[in-house]
Amino acid sequence: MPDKPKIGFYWCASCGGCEESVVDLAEDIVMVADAVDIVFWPVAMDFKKADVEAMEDGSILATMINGAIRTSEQEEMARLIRRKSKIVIAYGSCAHMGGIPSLANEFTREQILEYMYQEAPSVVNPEKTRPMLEFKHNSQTVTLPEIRNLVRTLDQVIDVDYYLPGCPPTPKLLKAAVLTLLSGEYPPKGTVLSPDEALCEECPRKESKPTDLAFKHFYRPHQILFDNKKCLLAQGVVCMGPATRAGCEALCINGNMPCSGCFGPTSRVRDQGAKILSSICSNIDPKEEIAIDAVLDDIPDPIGTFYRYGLASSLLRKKVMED
Amino acid sequence: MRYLYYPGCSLKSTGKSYEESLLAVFKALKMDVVEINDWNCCGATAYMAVDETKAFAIAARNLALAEEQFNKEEEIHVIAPCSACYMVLLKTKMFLEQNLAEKGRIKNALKESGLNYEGKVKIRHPLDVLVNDIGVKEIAKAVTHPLKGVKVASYYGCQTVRPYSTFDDQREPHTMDDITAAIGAESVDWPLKTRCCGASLTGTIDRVGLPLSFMILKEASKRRADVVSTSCPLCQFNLECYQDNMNKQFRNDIHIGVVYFSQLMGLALGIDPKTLGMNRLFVPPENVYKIMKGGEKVYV
Amino acid sequence: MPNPEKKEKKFEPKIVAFFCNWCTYTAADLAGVSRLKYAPNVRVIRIMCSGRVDPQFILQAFASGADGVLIGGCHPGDCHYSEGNYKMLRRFRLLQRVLKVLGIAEERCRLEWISASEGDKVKTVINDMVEKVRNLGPLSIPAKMSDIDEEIKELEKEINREEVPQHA
Amino acid sequence: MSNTNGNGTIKGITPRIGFYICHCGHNIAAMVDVEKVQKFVASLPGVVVSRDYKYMCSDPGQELVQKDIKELKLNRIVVASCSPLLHEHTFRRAVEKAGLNPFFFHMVNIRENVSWVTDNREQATAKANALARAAIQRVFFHKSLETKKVPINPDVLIVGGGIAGIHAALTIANAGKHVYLVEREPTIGGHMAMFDKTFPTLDCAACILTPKMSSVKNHPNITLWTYSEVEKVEGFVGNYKVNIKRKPRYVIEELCVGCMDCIDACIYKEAKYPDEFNQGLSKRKPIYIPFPQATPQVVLFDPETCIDFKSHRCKKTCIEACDRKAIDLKQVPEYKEINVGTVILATGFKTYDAEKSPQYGYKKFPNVFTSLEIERIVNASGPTNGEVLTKEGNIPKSVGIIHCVGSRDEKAHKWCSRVCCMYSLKLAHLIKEHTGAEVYNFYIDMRTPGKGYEEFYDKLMNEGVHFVRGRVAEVTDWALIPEEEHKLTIRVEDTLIGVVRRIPVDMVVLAVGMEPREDAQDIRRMFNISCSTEGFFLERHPKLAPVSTFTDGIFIAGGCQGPRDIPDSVAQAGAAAAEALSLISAGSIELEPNTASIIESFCSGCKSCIPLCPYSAISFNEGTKKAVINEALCKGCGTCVAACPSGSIIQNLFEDEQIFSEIDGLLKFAGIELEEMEVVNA
Repeated sequence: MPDKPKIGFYWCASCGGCEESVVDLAEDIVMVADAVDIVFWPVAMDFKKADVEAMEDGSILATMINGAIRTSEQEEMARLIRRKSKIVIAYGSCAHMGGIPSLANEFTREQILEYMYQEAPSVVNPEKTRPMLEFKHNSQTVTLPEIRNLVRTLDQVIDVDYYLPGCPPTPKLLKAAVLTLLSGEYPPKGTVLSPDEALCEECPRKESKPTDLAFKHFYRPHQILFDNKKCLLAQGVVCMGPATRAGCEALCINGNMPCSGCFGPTSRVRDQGAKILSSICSNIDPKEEIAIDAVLDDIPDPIGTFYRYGLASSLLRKKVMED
Repeated sequence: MRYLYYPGCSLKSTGKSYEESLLAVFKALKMDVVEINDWNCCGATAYMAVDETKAFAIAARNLALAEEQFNKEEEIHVIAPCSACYMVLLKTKMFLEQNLAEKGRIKNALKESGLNYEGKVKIRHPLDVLVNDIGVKEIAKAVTHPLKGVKVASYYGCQTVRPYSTFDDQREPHTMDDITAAIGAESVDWPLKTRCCGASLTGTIDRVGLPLSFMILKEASKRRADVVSTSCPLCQFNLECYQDNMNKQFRNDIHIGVVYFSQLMGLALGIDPKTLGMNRLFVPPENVYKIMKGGEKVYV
Repeated sequence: MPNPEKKEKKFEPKIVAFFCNWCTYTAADLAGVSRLKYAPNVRVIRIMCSGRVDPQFILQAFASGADGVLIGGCHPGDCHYSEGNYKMLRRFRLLQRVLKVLGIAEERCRLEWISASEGDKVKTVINDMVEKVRNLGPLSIPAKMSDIDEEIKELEKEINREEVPQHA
Repeated sequence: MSNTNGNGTIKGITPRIGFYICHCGHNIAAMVDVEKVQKFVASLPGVVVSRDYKYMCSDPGQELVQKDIKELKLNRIVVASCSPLLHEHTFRRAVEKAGLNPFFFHMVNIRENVSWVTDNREQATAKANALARAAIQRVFFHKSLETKKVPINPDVLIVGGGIAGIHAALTIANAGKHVYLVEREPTIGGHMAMFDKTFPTLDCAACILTPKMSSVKNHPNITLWTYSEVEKVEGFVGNYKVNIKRKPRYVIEELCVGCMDCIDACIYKEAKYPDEFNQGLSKRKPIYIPFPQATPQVVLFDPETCIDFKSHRCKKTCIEACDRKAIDLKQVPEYKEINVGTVILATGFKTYDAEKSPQYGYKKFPNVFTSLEIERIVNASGPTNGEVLTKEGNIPKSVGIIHCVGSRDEKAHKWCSRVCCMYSLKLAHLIKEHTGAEVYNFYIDMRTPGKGYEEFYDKLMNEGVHFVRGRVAEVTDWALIPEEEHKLTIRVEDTLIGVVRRIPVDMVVLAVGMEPREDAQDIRRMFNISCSTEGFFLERHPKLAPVSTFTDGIFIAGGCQGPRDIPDSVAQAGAAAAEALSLISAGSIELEPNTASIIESFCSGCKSCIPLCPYSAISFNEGTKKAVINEALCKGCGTCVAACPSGSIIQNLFEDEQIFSEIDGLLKFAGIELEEMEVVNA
């Protein structure tokens, strides 16, 4: 079937959820499989790097890469795929914004390695052995990819054409994206393939949101029992919905959990965390510094709350190391 | 609150009775006061005119010592009873706050001797501490022998309230009068509270210095003060020790006790006059004793 | 890459300031009219109200190379728009916590209330902040990020090198 | 950096920018190397022309811009000169005249923000470069905007019924516009009503003031509310809504004719409470009228001293005495709400509290008086019927007048109060006239600038009044010689003969200075204006807009703006009235188009912005489920813009993109500007 457009899937620093989401297409996957020729999908089928290298440059119509870029190998594969694909789609929050892996940018590589290989409670490593990048044995050389200093989004490493947001993207969005690709009518480069307005727009609890929030307390999900009809912000729960792109059809809210922001900001916002911070803080009730601080104490982990999926794509990208 | 005490040279010599009475009063008021270890000259005298930086460095050493001794305290309160010490230490602190470059030099100099100065020190005059920290109410409560009927002329002199001090009004100070009232005595309303006593001129050019002291004592007598109360070792010395010279020179008959305010406080708190160093006085405040003992004179 | 020669020079902090039109900007004008001399390191952006300061602006300034960010608004109760300064204060309190986690010292981001009459305060605040930031040293996020990003440029160069003969 | 002159493009925008840097004579050029900046900017992308000029705000400077707009087809203009608060409007108008939308203009402040505050030419130039670069980058994103006009309500509120308020009220009322004059005290007249004569003409103050006071009372266009205070102000130029509290007098104003029968009938036969109008030097009853010419002529009760208010057990003889049934002891405060277009604040001043300078012995020695007390004492209708007597009842043989009490004093106020020299001369004349005493004036400098003022000083010297140049050290009862016994001795260094003098006198007059009223800060907050460092209301520009404030439609006049005498207060009141009338006569005012708007298609309807608006300009459209901004109500603070979590609100003139590019431009070459400039100049 040489006429069918070629499609690829690849994963980098990810949990596998994005791969699952492809399978979540359910019966629609048959439609996709019929319409395209999947030429590369390491999770589902046995492909080798060499197979890809052997392909002609630009011969794949589109590859969807999920996961953040953490290692040299991921970077190398991303560059290879970029060369082979006409269109690269950053698939899911990690490729789009760094995702949960990019919370590691709160720490240095050394801090992480030290914890992983020495300090974690489950580790016994008195010799402080660390993985080696290169090991020579009997004139053979074995190499391991290098962990980079920083978790990066896909577009910080290669040119990205489109973004499918979400942790993971919903089957509906994936299907729409595939249909768009097949239609040949491509949106402008850089488009995030999801509605460009905030989640409140499609939130079933929109009606229950009061005008004046005047926060006096914030609660984390385990601290209170939610009313399952009422706006979560109105209940004092930090919901990222107002600062997060719509498109998921409020899946988490329907599951009675606050939005945690996986779809990222709208196109008009440079830093999702800063925006929700601005919005929520402006609506805090007290005026005195001490009282404000007391309310803010209810948000013990602001980075984890506001930048859960996007520290790598935030304006500061990582913890700054002072000289 | 804990306090550090910076005596300076006078309180160990001519002003010994100031130290004796003040420490006795502090003790009676259950105040926690410790002397600064290894303190040195405050830098009053001629230093300032010779080399400012060195003079400030010398003074700053005392502040650094205070910080070392009370290193756990957020704010360190140093009591400097001698007006000259008080003024110079206050001036040093302000100078260091305002001249960052000089502060750097002086900090480096202090570092040479293993000291550091952060700026946590507050320089306090005992009048300030007694009125603003302890409070006249507490003092009044502790009084056992109120000096009822004693008329006191409070004499502050110059450096207690000028030019850097802020705890009292510079032209119409009242803290010593507040204490006078608290110990049951009566304040004389007079306009010479901060007039110059002659300072070092009395010892050097006495034709300039003596009249200044004389006018103060004369007005105090004229306003029927039984005793002049002071807060400065030099004022006390000038006003008390030259009374014979004044009488000779101005053909007068001045004879009035000049004591430290802390000595009057001590008497009211029931402390024995000897503990208060009153045996060292040249002109014992006889009227005070008389009034206290209902006319009977006390021999010390 | 940091230029070793430049390190010799005295570090001059770069501070971006957001001054509200009604109080702090007017106070800065007053400082000018009064010919008060202060450190030249602060560059002012005029906004109508400190409530307009989007935390994104502050982060962008740091990301673009500012060593410090100063926000000047009207004193509490004095806001020309009644409460914009309180909104800014609340954002600022949380933003400081975010900055702290992300390694940016508290002294690098400062919120000050300066009324139209306090030309002198403009001078003292700026001088004080410049001194404090100078002591902290350069933040230079762009340089640091480009240093870190060198690690991905090498591979890119390598690939390009490999490719050149192919295309030739 | 690219050197693509005229071809700079950011995000697809290719503007044609003209940059102009002003020398401002030496004001800028002495500290900023304008030529360097000019050349530096010339090399920036998008810049078509870059020029420097001696005075950009002059006509030739503006014409330069206009010519370039036409000939070089410029569509963005950046001028680097003084503060935009000063000349932004000038340049916008110039740009508009050349046919370009005025909001394509941006101003860089390199005078107040750079040349005047920097002492290093190199650093100043580098800073100017950075600011200019930021502006160039910013104007890429400027847009064409329309200004909005709002109508001006022709009614005017005047706060304060002293001479300034009175004069402004009459001027506006005579022009046919309606005035609400609100005065806190029970009568209008202010400080001037307390004075005996006015300098230098020695007109009787009452003779010239009282006709104006009754004109106010009788003017059909003036609503006079005395004993009333402004409680709340909302709105903006053209449309202020003001709430006023009318305090109860316990006398129905409309019924009272001021016959004072009730006062005679008061059960207190003797007056026993200090009379405020006479500075407490005489007594009044609990029911009183402040002074004979008080306007309105209506009595009032002082509930603090009236027995009935305290014990409810008075025989209420006053009520019986009033045949017009004007007394109503159950009267409650009345609240009024009015709509006005403009406001004139003439809230006046306060005299310095002489007790704060204890060296002068006020309140300590009974024969030390303030000048205001002496004004009452020399007044024929004052507490002593014009007799100048010491507290012991004697005619003083010598009187000392101490100038600059509370003025020109680091420990009190640094400013000169401007009126004290002249009123001291006046009082010296009056005291001498009344008593024949030797009068001594102790002055630092005699300041008598004004028509006929110096001549008056000259006249006083010929009258034999003594003048001693020197700041008085103290007033003391410490007698050194018999002549000083039982007198007040003024100790002063006579700087003209270089001797410390001691001058014994019977009476001392302290020429107290003028300071802001205690509640000036509350008032300025209420009206949303600023105060200067001293605490007086801040004018928009000290020279060019002396009665305007930074809040449109609010004007200031008289002592609330700074120390001044009667002629100046009246002149200022006239100016403020003219400013208000000019707004009224224009009918409408153009507002800065810096309003915010919500892009409906982007708004998710999260409502985060709605409670943030201080003007309730944002509402939720239940039909579209989106928020909408009522542009007419928006004042352009931008708080909602900063807080919109999905970036769906934009503020004209302060769009995110504009500010981001300004931030970027400030830092882009940060640290390396100098090197770059050298390259440019090479």
